[in-house]
Amino acid sequence: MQRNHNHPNQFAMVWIPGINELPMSVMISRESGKAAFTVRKHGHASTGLFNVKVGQQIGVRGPYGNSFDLKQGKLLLVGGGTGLVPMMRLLTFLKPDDDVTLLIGAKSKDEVFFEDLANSLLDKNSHQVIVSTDDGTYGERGYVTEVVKKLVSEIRFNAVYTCGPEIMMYKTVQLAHSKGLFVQASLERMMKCGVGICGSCCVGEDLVCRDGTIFDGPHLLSNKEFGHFHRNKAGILENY
Amino acid sequence: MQRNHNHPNQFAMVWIPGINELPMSVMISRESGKAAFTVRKHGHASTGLFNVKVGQQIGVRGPYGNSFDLKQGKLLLVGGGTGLVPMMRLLTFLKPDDDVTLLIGAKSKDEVFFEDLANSLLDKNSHQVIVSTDDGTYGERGYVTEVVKKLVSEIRFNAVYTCGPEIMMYKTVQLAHSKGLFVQASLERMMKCGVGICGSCCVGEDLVCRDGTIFDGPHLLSNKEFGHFHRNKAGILENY
Amino acid sequence: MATCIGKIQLERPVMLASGILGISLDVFNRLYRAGAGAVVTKSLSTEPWDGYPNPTIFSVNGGGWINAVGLSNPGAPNFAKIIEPNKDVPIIVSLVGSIPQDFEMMIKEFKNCKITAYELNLSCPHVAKVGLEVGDDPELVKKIVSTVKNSTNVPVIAKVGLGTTHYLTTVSAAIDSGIDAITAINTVRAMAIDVETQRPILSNKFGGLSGTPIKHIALRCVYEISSKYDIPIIGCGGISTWEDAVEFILAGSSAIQLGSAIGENWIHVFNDINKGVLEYMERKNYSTLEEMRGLAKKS
Amino acid sequence: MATCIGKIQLERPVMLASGILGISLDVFNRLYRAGAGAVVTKSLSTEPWDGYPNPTIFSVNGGGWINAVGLSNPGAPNFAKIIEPNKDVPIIVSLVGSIPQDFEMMIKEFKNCKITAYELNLSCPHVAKVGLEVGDDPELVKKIVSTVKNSTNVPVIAKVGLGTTHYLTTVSAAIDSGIDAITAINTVRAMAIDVETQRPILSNKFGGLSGTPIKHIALRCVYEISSKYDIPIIGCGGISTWEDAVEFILAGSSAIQLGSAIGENWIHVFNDINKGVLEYMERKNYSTLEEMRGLAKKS
Ligand SMILES: Cc1cc2nc3c(=O)[nH]c(=O)nc-3n(C[C@H](O)[C@H](O)[C@H](O)COP(=O)(O)OP(=O)(O)OC[C@H]3O[C@@H](n4cnc5c(N)ncnc54)[C@H](O)[C@@H]3O)c2cc1C
Ligand SMILES: Cc1cc2nc3c(=O)[nH]c(=O)nc-3n(C[C@H](O)[C@H](O)[C@H](O)COP(=O)(O)OP(=O)(O)OC[C@H]3O[C@@H](n4cnc5c(N)ncnc54)[C@H](O)[C@@H]3O)c2cc1C
Ligand SMILES: Cc1cc2nc3c(=O)[nH]c(=O)nc-3n(C[C@H](O)[C@H](O)[C@H](O)COP(=O)(O)O)c2cc1C
Ligand SMILES: Cc1cc2nc3c(=O)[nH]c(=O)nc-3n(C[C@H](O)[C@H](O)[C@H](O)COP(=O)(O)O)c2cc1C
Ligand code: FES
Ligand code: FES
Repeated sequence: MQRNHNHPNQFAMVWIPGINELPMSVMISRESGKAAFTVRKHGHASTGLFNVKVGQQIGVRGPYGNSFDLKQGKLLLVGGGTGLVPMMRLLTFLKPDDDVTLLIGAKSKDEVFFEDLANSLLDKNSHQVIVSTDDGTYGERGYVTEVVKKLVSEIRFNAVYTCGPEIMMYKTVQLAHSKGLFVQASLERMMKCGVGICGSCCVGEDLVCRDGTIFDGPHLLSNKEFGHFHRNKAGILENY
Repeated sequence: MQRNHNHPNQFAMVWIPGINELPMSVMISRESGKAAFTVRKHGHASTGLFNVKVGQQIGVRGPYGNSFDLKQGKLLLVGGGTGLVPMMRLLTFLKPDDDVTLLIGAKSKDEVFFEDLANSLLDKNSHQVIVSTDDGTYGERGYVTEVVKKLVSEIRFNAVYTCGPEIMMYKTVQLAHSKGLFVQASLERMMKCGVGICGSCCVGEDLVCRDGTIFDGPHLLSNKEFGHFHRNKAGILENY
Repeated sequence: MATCIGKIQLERPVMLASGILGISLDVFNRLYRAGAGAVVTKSLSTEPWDGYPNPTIFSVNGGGWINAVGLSNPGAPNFAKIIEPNKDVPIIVSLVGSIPQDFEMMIKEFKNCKITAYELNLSCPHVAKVGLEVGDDPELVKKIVSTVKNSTNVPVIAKVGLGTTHYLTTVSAAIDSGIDAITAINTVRAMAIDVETQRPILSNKFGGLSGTPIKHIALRCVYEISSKYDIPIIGCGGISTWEDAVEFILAGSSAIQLGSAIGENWIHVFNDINKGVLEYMERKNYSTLEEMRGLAKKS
Repeated sequence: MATCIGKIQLERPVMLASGILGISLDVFNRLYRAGAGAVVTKSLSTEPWDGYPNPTIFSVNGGGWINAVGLSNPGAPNFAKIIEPNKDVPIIVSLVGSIPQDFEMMIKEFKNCKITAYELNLSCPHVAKVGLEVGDDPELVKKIVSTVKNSTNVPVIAKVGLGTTHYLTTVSAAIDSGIDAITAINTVRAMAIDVETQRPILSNKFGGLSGTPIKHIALRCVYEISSKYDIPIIGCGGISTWEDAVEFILAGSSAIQLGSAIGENWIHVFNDINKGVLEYMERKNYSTLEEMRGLAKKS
């Protein structure tokens, strides 16, 4: 896949032959000019992808989706789970003068990843990487959004970017927006086509694959479904 | 239609709605950047095209076909009937140093056209325009190929180009080739698709619309059908 | 730009085709604001359906899509609740089922909804026992259409496609049973194979081809139906420009639907087409769409 | 790269489809040198036919063609004389007719010709009384195939397409009467309208859609036939690259035909495909095409 350096955050539809096709964020790769994916072993499909052997072929279509609006200055990045993938890619687009705070949220110690990668990507910037685990087995104890709350009341960030579990993003967007900060979140929804025809990824009037995956905070807060509902495969609304 | 200045001689398929679609040579136009067609009122279709009113719409697809190989120096152009159209276009591609002889062949005086246009197109070149009519009502008397015969035995042309009735082209190619001159002819055949799939324009193993319409003399002389047969609408060979 | 499809009146002739983005009332409102004259919902069944696993969409080299979404939908009862608040948007509810009772039951669910028409999907080419398998059986088509016509006063449209029975037979059966209009056509059964892994790409193997590849096939179907029957037609298949829309109207359709074009030009396509058709009408001096409908049959 | 289509043996699997450039023996020789494994002639009738007036071809926006050449051909008797001198080229003679006697008469004309097979065109979508109108009548198909099989020892192929009768019914009728192979598919009935002059563009109004738009439709037909019947298949429709060729072989065809791609890539397309298929076979370690045929049906 061709990587387009002007577009931090994009996703692709990744086909695991005989198993499924899943939306996956485009991850940075050690090989320049190439892209990678980071998979969390979860259900049937992601496990199938996880088990793909070197040399075995997978299919990729895309990249699809829009990208974060890059601001400069003091930046806050809040990521959880595989939502860290777009955050890692975002780090590669920073300017040398940016002052970056990255928050990594996880349930517990063994689910923390990318901390070292983040520190090395940021080694030329003024930065801090803060990890928080729900059970306190590593870093700060408690929800990562508690750290967000504290930081946004102390620091006037030029931008806040978030990707991860929807409740985490919802709270982050609310907190940042309440302080008048520029904030964007990258949403996840059930995706079938990835190109804006099947409708399965809709959130209120927005289609995540086509209008997003990244939306501005104010727009999201006016969307009745954000933070509350997502749709299952049949398109029925389910609570978070 | 976009005119491509690098390709002297091309044809287009011209649709006269409700009547027919005909191959027509691309003619030079007074408006720069545009092309025109010159129609000879002949049968049903060309008369239909002839009668098209200003503002009435016709359809054009193309341009198709290859172009003459432009040589420099002493050039002989031999045209008859609507075969003069590509010759006129060719004149617009000449270099200032070219020394041009244009032969116009016609049955009789009232079928002579483009003589003035040719002279004005050639006014910056060393040139002569010779007209010959079969019945001698204008210019030289007799077949234009008699003039060709005389000229090629006197002058060592750098190239000979011809378009018109097949017998005229056949003799011209023979004469020029016998003197070892570079010679090219632009063929006409029944055309349906114009793009090399229907096969209706075939001459031996060549497809006029796709391999031509312009061919080199030696290649043509090795083609058993050139100068002898053409195919009718059903694809049956008919004698010239 | 207003048009009548028999008893159905629309302000604008271009609708959203069934199965495309048709899942929430908010989206319907957005599309209506974006210029759609009406929206057709995803085809609804009596129960919710998950549809097929991914891959459900294949992007055809050179344009168009093959989809085997598998008629995933929240089911008519759930969906009726979603659109109950609707006041403004002309909504056409698409229904899919195997027997007349399925349709009867679903129509009851919509008793509190403001609906412009029902569209019976007799032509989905990749789900067993519904869609084309129904459309291919003229006797069943007659029974379903009669039942539906007896269950509602809202106009009823039958959507046909290329199946194993000639689609004109289905059209004729639907007309005999009192159908109000015909939508032509649905996707065309197709498949794609991956040469590296040597398998069909879609999880269901077969899917339906839509978009530009089927435009000229759909156009001839509209022309054939309108040449043979006196029934309002909604043209559908591969429409993406105002020229396409005009072609379908000249061939005899009263309105058109589109889906795949949204994948390429996003929802701007509605206004682009509206604008183009309007300019064409002005240039050619038509004051109503009706004046140009079917003109290509005259020559 | 050699392939067997039942009793038909070819050195290379890619043939010229019927109706494309198929008019002179010189052209056949040239195509054979250019890499075609066989050439299928234009469909021949008992008498010469002029075909329809121009326009006979419409170039589809985005790829493909709609043609209504109208089966123009010099007639079987004239054509037999043209190919009598043939020694080297595997020629498949395509025949079109309305009744069994037409085919019987034509086959007699070719008694002095070296012919690899006959292909019965049961599927031209734009000429009345022949082609699809024959293919759509299974009883007539049976009679014609039986008659032809009794008239010659040369293998006989039936070419099918999407008509008003399900093409699998035609396939089944042909198999019942002893056909040796099936070519699938012919062009798909379609039309184009000019919005400025408001008329159908082709003089015949309707024509047949070929090229990339029909590729995935043709592919599913090959897959469906090979899943249901044990009969050699020649895939045809929209093939223009080696990947396309491989897809058709994986779907179950023993050989392929192409036509429209020549309009885009000229006759180099034969060698390009041969080269690509060969490289693919080497990469995947196949020594014969047969090893890969139908593999997509396994998954
Ligand atoms: C834009 C986007 C980017 C993503 N990026 C990554 C990534 O970089 N790494 C990663 O590991 N995961 C990523 N995901 C999540 C991933 O697509 C899967 O949802 C996840 O891997 C679980 O899939 P599963 O089938 O194994 O789980 P299952 O246990 O089978 O399913 C669990 C849940 O996964 C979700 N899911 C399943 N299929 C889909 C689908 N087609 N679209 C969306 N959600 C689905 C549903 O919520 C489902 O209930 C991303 C999702 C989206 C929408
Ligand atoms: C490459 C090419 C360029 C041409 N350029 C011009 C031009 O610039 N100006 C011009 O007036 N004419 C040109 N012609 C000839 C033109 O296409 C017509 O053949 C001619 O106008 C007579 O057509 P008709 O139908 O009126 O005559 P008819 O009397 O109906 O037919 C007479 C003869 O015209 C020829 N003809 C008819 N249809 C076709 C066809 N589709 N393709 C080829 N020949 C056909 C046949 O030999 C036919 O027997 C060109 C032809 C070719 C092949
Ligand atoms: C993803 C997708 C889902 C579809 N779902 C349905 C459906 O549920 N019901 C239906 O009648 N048609 C469905 N169709 C067919 C479309 O309504 C339409 O008939 C077809 O796509 C041709 O139009 P287009 O070329 O403009 O897309 C679907 C098409 C696509 C691409
Ligand atoms: C100009 C043209 C003429 C054709 N004539 C015939 C014909 O005479 N007999 C026939 O069986 N098929 C005919 N066909 C159909 C082709 O043989 C082939 O089935 C079809 O074009 C699909 O293949 P393609 O997409 O590779 O072109 C014709 C197709 C074209 C484009
Ligand atoms: S995934 Fe299909 S519309 Fe977004
Ligand atoms: S005109 Fe069709 S091949 Fe030349």
